Parts: sequence; structure tokens; C-alpha cells
Amino acid sequence: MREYFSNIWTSLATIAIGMKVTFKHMFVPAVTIQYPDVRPELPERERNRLYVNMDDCIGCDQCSRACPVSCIEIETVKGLPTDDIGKTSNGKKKALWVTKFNIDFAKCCYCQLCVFPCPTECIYMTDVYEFSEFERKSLVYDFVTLTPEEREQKKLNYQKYEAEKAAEKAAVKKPVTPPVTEVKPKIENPPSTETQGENKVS
Amino acid sequence: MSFETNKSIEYKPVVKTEHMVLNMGPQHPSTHGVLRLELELEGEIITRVIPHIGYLHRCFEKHAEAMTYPQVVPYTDRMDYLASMGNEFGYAVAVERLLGIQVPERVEYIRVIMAELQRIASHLVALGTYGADIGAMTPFLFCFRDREMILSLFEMTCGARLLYNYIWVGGLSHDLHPDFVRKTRDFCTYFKPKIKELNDLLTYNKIFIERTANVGVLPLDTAINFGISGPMLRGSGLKWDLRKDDPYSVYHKFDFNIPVGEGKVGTVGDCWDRYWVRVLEMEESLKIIEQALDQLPEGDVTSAIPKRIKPPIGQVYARVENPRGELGYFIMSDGNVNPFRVKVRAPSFVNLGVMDVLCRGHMVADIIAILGSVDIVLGEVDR
Amino acid sequence: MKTAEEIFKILKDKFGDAVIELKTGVPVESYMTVDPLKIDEVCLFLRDEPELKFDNCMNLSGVDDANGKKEAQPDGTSNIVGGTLSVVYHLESVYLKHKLTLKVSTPRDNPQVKSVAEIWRSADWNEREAYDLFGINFINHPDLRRILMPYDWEAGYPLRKDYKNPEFYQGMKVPY
Amino acid sequence: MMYDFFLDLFGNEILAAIVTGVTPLLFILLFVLFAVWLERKVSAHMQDRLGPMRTGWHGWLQTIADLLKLIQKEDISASANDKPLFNLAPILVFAGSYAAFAAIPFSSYFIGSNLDLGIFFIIGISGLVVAGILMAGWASNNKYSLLGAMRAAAQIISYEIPTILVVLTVVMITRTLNLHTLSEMQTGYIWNWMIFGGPGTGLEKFLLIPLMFIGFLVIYTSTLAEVNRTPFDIPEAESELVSGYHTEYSGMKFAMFFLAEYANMYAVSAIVSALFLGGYQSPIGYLGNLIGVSWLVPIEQFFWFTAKGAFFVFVQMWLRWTLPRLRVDQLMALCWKYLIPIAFVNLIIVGLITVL
Repeated sequence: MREYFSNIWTSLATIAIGMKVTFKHMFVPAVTIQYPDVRPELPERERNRLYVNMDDCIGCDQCSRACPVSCIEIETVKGLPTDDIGKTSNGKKKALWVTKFNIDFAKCCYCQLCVFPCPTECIYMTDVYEFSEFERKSLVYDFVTLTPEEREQKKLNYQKYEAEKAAEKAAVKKPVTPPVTEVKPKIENPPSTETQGENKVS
Repeated sequence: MSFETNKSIEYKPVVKTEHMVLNMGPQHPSTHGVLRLELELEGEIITRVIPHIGYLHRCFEKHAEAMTYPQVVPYTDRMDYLASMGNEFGYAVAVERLLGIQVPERVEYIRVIMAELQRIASHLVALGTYGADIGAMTPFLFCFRDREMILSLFEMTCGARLLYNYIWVGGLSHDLHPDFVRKTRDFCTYFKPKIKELNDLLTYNKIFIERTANVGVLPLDTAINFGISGPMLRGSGLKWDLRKDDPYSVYHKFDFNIPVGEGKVGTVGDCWDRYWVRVLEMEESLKIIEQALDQLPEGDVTSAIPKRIKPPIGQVYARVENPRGELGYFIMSDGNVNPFRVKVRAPSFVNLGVMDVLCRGHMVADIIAILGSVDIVLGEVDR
Repeated sequence: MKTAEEIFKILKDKFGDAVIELKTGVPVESYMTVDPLKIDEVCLFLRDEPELKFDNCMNLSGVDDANGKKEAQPDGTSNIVGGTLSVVYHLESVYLKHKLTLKVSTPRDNPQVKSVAEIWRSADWNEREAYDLFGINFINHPDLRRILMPYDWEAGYPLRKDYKNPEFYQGMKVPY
Repeated sequence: MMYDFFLDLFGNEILAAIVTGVTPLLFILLFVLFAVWLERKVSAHMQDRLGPMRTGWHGWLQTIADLLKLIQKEDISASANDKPLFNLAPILVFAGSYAAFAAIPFSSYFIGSNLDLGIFFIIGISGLVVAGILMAGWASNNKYSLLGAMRAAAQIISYEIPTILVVLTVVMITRTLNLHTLSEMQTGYIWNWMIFGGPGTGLEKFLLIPLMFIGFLVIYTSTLAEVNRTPFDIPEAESELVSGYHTEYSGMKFAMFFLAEYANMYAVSAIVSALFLGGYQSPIGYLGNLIGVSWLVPIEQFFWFTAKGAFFVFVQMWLRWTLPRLRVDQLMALCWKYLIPIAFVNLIIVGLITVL
């Protein structure tokens, strides 16, 4: 019998205590924010969409190898000895044309593993977090600054250069010569006028 | 309102009737993800529970075999996504033991702070969703409000709110943010009264006690035989915490208690005890965080990160106390840059195995209470 | 509290050849190899012997040792023939606080291990998982079904090193 | 009453009857719009949130937007449904709660029908709701719905008993079942309300006050259970039974259940306030009487009645967002072991007091 009444009492008391707590919270300011109107302030280390500063990229492929989901695709073509690819911001001369630098943000897991190995700190995470798209393929971002024609041209140039070199080699090889001379013509070999013209345009 | 709850485990039907098979999940509001429970019912009384898992199976172990050791870290985040820091911690401990490297003191302290903050965050989700399962929505949102603050601390430190990739093998990805210590102290002082408020609102509520006390009683010997760990095992009354019983990192330097279930309102090892152990653990975690912040040494957090991780041929089983229990990594190395075999002993996976024993003889509504008190994360069960 | 050597001695006295050897000196963890068809007896002894009292099976993991012969297939992949699959048991005593690692190896072509699910119930799901992902057959297991993969998965055991992704599952193309 | 008023106005019996019938419907619709918005806001502010903020000032148009959405939604009906019952059930449920409004006295002039058996009629007609819910659960051909419907039927029928016992207690004092008369008896000031012992005087009144408080708590709890609100929302417990008996419903049929739930909430609040809190009577006297404008009085009465109803609806929401829910056997135990004995003892004591 005693338990019976104590049960009634504890029920009513604990319900009243709970109601007091919720009632108090009616007058506590809300913690939610009205998102598109009010934007949260993001900390400086925020990890959102990646950005690649192609001026600094040397095409070393380290970010692509570090990526656990293989969302970075890089293709490079060796620059011709005469090409001026430019310098990175810390003064290193670049040696490769980057003809493909795609990041598929549909795959990206925002783990930041690609950022750390980069020798020139050209890939980093920005605080842009609104980039939804209607199609999955528009989430593949192309960071290369060259136009598609230029990319093809660079590839062709290098192929042609390789072919020329091979032909040269073959030509040199016929009269058996020591390997030192094999390299020599490469330097002396004048680049075709075509390439020079192309470089000026770019 | 004290009502005789069904204490017996075996239900003896009086009238022979046909059993009803009820599928609960994989899409159900309270299965905490994509768990499917096949219930065999006698009216509303449960005679058998068959859990079906695997709906979230993402082949973590197969993936890990194709990754280098540092690349596995983001994948470990995705197992127990409510306690990512703990997962990374366990993985880092395992690989470091395999490599035989010692990490700087500061790294260990930061790891402990992060793991304990994560424990609070994870328990907040556990307690909040438990309340929501029982029918009280308000504690759920209060808990999430406080959890957001912890997530903001993490975001400030490493830039991500949920999947951190922060604790690396041999070190950390970033040092602490200059404001971190101050803000964490603020959080500790803010959070203590909130625990009391949660207790007022939910823990001591008579209806809540009625729903959880004497429900799903897990006796200690059963618990050990089932390999139960974490708050569930402690709820059954065993003082067993890997932070004390198999110390790793710098936990031996801190002074904290291990709360155990005492059967305060019901039987030892019932749902309320498991819930209560989690509430007390949050307080203990706060203690650890405060001590760690006081003792935080200076140093470099990235100095011990190996350039190339290539462990010797061998195997290791390392375990840490995750919010859900003993998280163990069994890593076999064949001397390559990729692990040869990674097996995760996921606490939720093992804890879920006891569902059938816990549920028999209870009612459908109790399934929810029991499942909530087991506190599973399907990402970890299925890996 | 007992060291692995002491436990090995006790087991060797009791079971003789069923307990094969104790590997020490390997990096980080020493383990004991046991006969796969005697493992249940050994485990029962380990659990019930008062001075050992291994009452908790922390972990049970299947391993593909990949030590067989590789046979190249026409499509460029390779199958592994022969060799062994292993099961590694991590045992622990909650009261005596000592740990032990057991390992059994079983031929890959017909992998058979005695089940310990009746001794430690925690091994139940772990054995199902090892069966599911490696195809190790646990004799006397109460309910040996697939657990993580779909029940009607027919393309083999995914965690074996020579597993190939199927092209179709139930008529659906697998790689999206 | 209202019918006579409209009859005088239009001079046509049919038209008057229709208008008399539609007026409570209008009231229900408006009230539901308000109550759904209030529920959202109350829950949001109790949980440190804001709730709907975009549609209109503080989201007050949100309910209308929801309604538009529900109207546009596809009316899904599974192939294994029992079609006629499936379609009939929401109508029946709504009809039950709508019919209850016929006898509710909103003010001394605004009563759909001034029945002599008012309170009896309301309790009887709410029985239709049970039939509708059972129908919905059965016709859905879904195990969750069936479990929900079974629970609902058991729950509502059980909780009618303490409700009726408490109503009987009040009726024993007032000696009338007519809600209009009952409200008129509680006229004057706040101490004439039934919860303060009614219009009587002397020792009897003071003896009645604690008993009336107990009766009030009992009837409030049991009406809460009758309208399936937390902590007694077991029939639709969303964490166990998905949505209980209306799991399979969509579109307008679901909206009917929704409407009926909120209409019921108001109906039971109205009954409680009519029985215990003076119905439409003002606690502080009338402005109309003070300044001698007699037509103002019914409007004031209407205001007070709505306010009292809305307050109880608010308390229902407050409870809902505070408390967890009971289990089905505990719910039954609460009814049969606690509420019914208390209500019964209360009835006997009040009976003795009134006789002596």
C-alpha cells in the first residue's frame, strides 16, 4: 500500500520536475541558426572543397598516390627542353606539362591526405562547402589551365619529339658508337619551328 | 506506477497459438540504421529474435588490404562514425605497436583528450537516441545540442566534424588550435550542469525508469561468455575498463573511476544500469579531460610520424576502450606497405550478438529499449 | 597470471600432439599453433581449467595465408591453389588477466575447423563471419550461415586473396 | 440556441441546419491550423530550436503549406488492402471527433445542439473513433497497423472507464448531463468552478475541493490516453510501430487522421474545461455586463472557452515533449490499478458528501 502511494507520488513529482525543465527551456534562446541567411563562421582549418593552384603544380603525382579513394587523376607530359613551363612560387623550375588534373568530388572523402605530401603546397582545402550539382559528372573538376587543344598539342609535341629522338637514336645506332654520343644529339637537336610557334601562342 | 515487469527469460505459452513473424527493419525508425530484426511473436511477447546484419557492409577489411597504412586511417573513421577519434586511436596504437615506435608525450595527451571528448559525444548520441526510442524527443535534441559543441572543437582542431583523419600513425595531423584549451575548459564547465538537467528530465523520470528498469537483464557470466564489453559489461556489474585493466597511451596518469551498474532502481545489468553507466562515464571523461588539459606538455606532434610505414613481418592485436566497448585491431603484416590482414573486433558487432538472449520473454516495446541500451552503430557492426 | 610458455607447457602435457608449437620471438605477438580438429577440446580445457580460466574470446579472425601456388588464369588474374587458411583466436581471462593467442591452420581446399561457438558464445558470430568471408567450415557450429554478405551470394569468399568480383549478382550488374 | 438563431436569420430550416453544422467544422479547421503550428513552435522552443520560420511570420503558414502538400500527394493504397474499409476508416475517425463538437457549449449561444444528455452523447459518439481506428488497422493489412489498432482499441476502451467515473462524480453534484446547464451552474467567479467545489456553499464545498482536484487529474490523464497523446501514444508509437494504425495511409486520408487527432485534442480539453473549469464562464466577470452591451457577453464567453481549451491543448503538448511513453502493459496497469480505483473511491466519497 505504501509502495502504491509512493509510486503515485514519485510519478507526479518526476513529471513535474521534467515539465519544469522543459518550461524553462521555452525561454532559452534557440541554438539553431537560419542557415542560408545566417552562415556559421568556419574555422581556418576547415576541410571542404579542394583547390589546386596550377601555377605551382609540378605534376609530381604525390597527391594522387596519397589519395585513399583515387579521386585525383593526373596525367603529365614531359616538357621539351626548350619549353618554358614556368616556375613555382618557391622558385623551382617546372619540367612537366600537366595535361590532366581531375578531381572527382563525388568520390573525394575530404580526408586531407593529399594536402600533406605536396612539395609546393599547391593543393589545399578551401572553405567552400556548397557545390552540389544535378549531375554526377559535373562534380569532376578540371584544374588544368591549358585549353584542350593545347593539351593535345603538348602530347603530340612530345610524341613527335620522342619519335624524332628514336629516329635519331636509330640513325646514330647504325654506326656503332659509344653511348655518350647517344645523348649528345639530343641537346644539339634543334626543335622544330612549329613547336616554337606554339609556345609563343601559349 | 510500478508494474510487474516480465522478469522471466523463458515465456511459457498457456494457449497454443500461431506465432507471428514481424520484420523490424532494415528501414524502421528505431533500429539505429539498417539492422533487420526478425521477431517471432506470441501476441506482443517475443519468443525469438534473429538479427540480420550486413546491409551496410562496405568491405573495410578488404579495402585495408589494398591501402597503405596511412590511407587506412580515413577508412577507420567510417566504421563507428559516432566515435571516429576512438577508431583512429585504436588503429594508431596497433600500428605503432607493430612498428615499435614511441610517440611524443604531447601527442598521447592530445589523443586522450580527443578520445574522451569523443566518448562524451558518442554517449550523448547514445543517451539522446535512447530517450527518443523510449518516446522522449526533447532529451535527444538537448544531447545533440551539446554534441555539436564537441564537434565544433574537433572542427577547430582538424577541420572536420565527423570523419577526422586526425590521429595518424606516429602522431597527429595538426597541432591543437591556440584556442582549443580555453574552449575545451569552457565546454567542461558548461557541460556539467547539463548532465544534471538530463538526469532531471529523463534519467529519474518515473516513466523512463518503468520502461528500462528490470528490462533486458544481462547477467554477468552471460555477458562475459558473449564477449560483451564496454558500458554493457560494466552495466552488468564488472569493473572492467581497458583504460585501467590493460592501459594504453597515457591513461595510467589520470585519476578516474570506473562506474558500474548497481541495480539502483532495478536489477543489476538491466537497461537502466547500462544507461546510467553511460551517464556516469561522461562525468569521468570530463575529469580526464580536465586533468589532461592541466598536464598538457609542449612538443611537436608530427615529429614521430614515419616517412614510410613498412612494419616487419608479424602480427599484433591491440585494443582500446571505445565508447561502445573493446575495439580491437588484429593486424598482420607481411613486410609490405599494405597490411596483409586487418580484422576489426567491433564492439557493436559482438554486443549485438546477445540480442536474442536479452529480448526473449519481453514485449515488442522492450525490443526498442533493449536495442537502444545495447547502443549499436551499424557502420561498425557491418564494417 | 601465466605466461605463454607456462600455458604451452600445461597444454602440451595435457594434449600432446594436438598442440603443435609455440612461436615466440616473432614481432610483437607470440602465438601457439593447434590442431584445427582438436581446437574445441583445447579451448574447453582453457576455459574450464581453474588456473587458466580463459573466459573471454576477445577476437576470432580468419586469415588467408596465401602461401599456396599461384595459378595464372587466362583473364590475367590468378588463383591460389593449395596452401592454408588460418583462424586466429585471441583469448583473455577477465579475472586472471592473462592473454593467449592461438592459431590453427587448415588446408585451403577443404578448410575444416572445430567450432568453439559452444564454448564462447562470442565466437558464434565471429565464426559465421570467418565462414562468410573465407569459407572456413566450422564443424559443430549451431547456425553456420553467411552473415555480412547476402545469403544468396554465390561468387565465393570475398576476403580470400584470389577473390574476383562477380560481374552479376541476381541479374544485376555489380560494379554500378 | 445556434440553430434557432440561424433559423431566425435565414428563415429556412435546411439552410439553418447546414450552417449550424458547418460552423464547428470551420472552428475545427482553424483550430487545427493553429494547433499544428503551436505544436511545432512549442516543441521547438522547448528543445532550444526555432521551428518553422520561413513560411510567413514565424512560420505560421507552415500548416497551410503542409495541407497543400498533403492534398497534392498521391493516394497510395496497397494491393492487399481491404479497400472499402480502408477508405471508410479515416472518415469514420473524423466523423467521431466531429460529431462530438455538436454538444460542446462554446458559449451560452454557440452550441450546436443543446442536448439534455450532452456529456453522455459526447462519450458515446467518441466510440466511433475506436471503430475507425480498428478498421484502419485491419484494412491496412499490415502487422504494425494491426498491432497499433489493437493497442488503440484496448487503450481507448479501458480509459473510458475512469473518464466516465469522474464524469459521474461531477454529475452527482450537479445532477445534470446537459453541458449548457452544467456551465451555467458554474457562473460567477472562479470559485464557483467545479474544481473549487462548484456553486455550493459551506462545509460541503470545502470538502469537495481536494476530491475535485483528484478527479480533475484523473480525467485529464485518461482523456490524454483517449486521444493517444504522449505518454500514452502507444498505438502510433513511432519508434516501435512506425506509425501504428495510420502507417499505410497517405495524402488526404492521412490528413483526416491528423485532423481528427487534433480535433479530439480540443474536444477532450473542452470537456475537461466544461466539467471542471466553468466551461465558457469567465473567471473575472464580463466586460459586456459591466458596460451594458449584452451581445458582447457570448463573444467573451467564446473567447474564454477557446482559451481554456487551447491552454489544455498546450499542456498536452508540454507533456508530450517532456515525457517518454509507457509500455502497453504498463498503460493498462495504470488504468486498471491506479486510475479506476482512485476514480471509484473518489466517486463514493463524493456520493457520501452529496447525500449527507
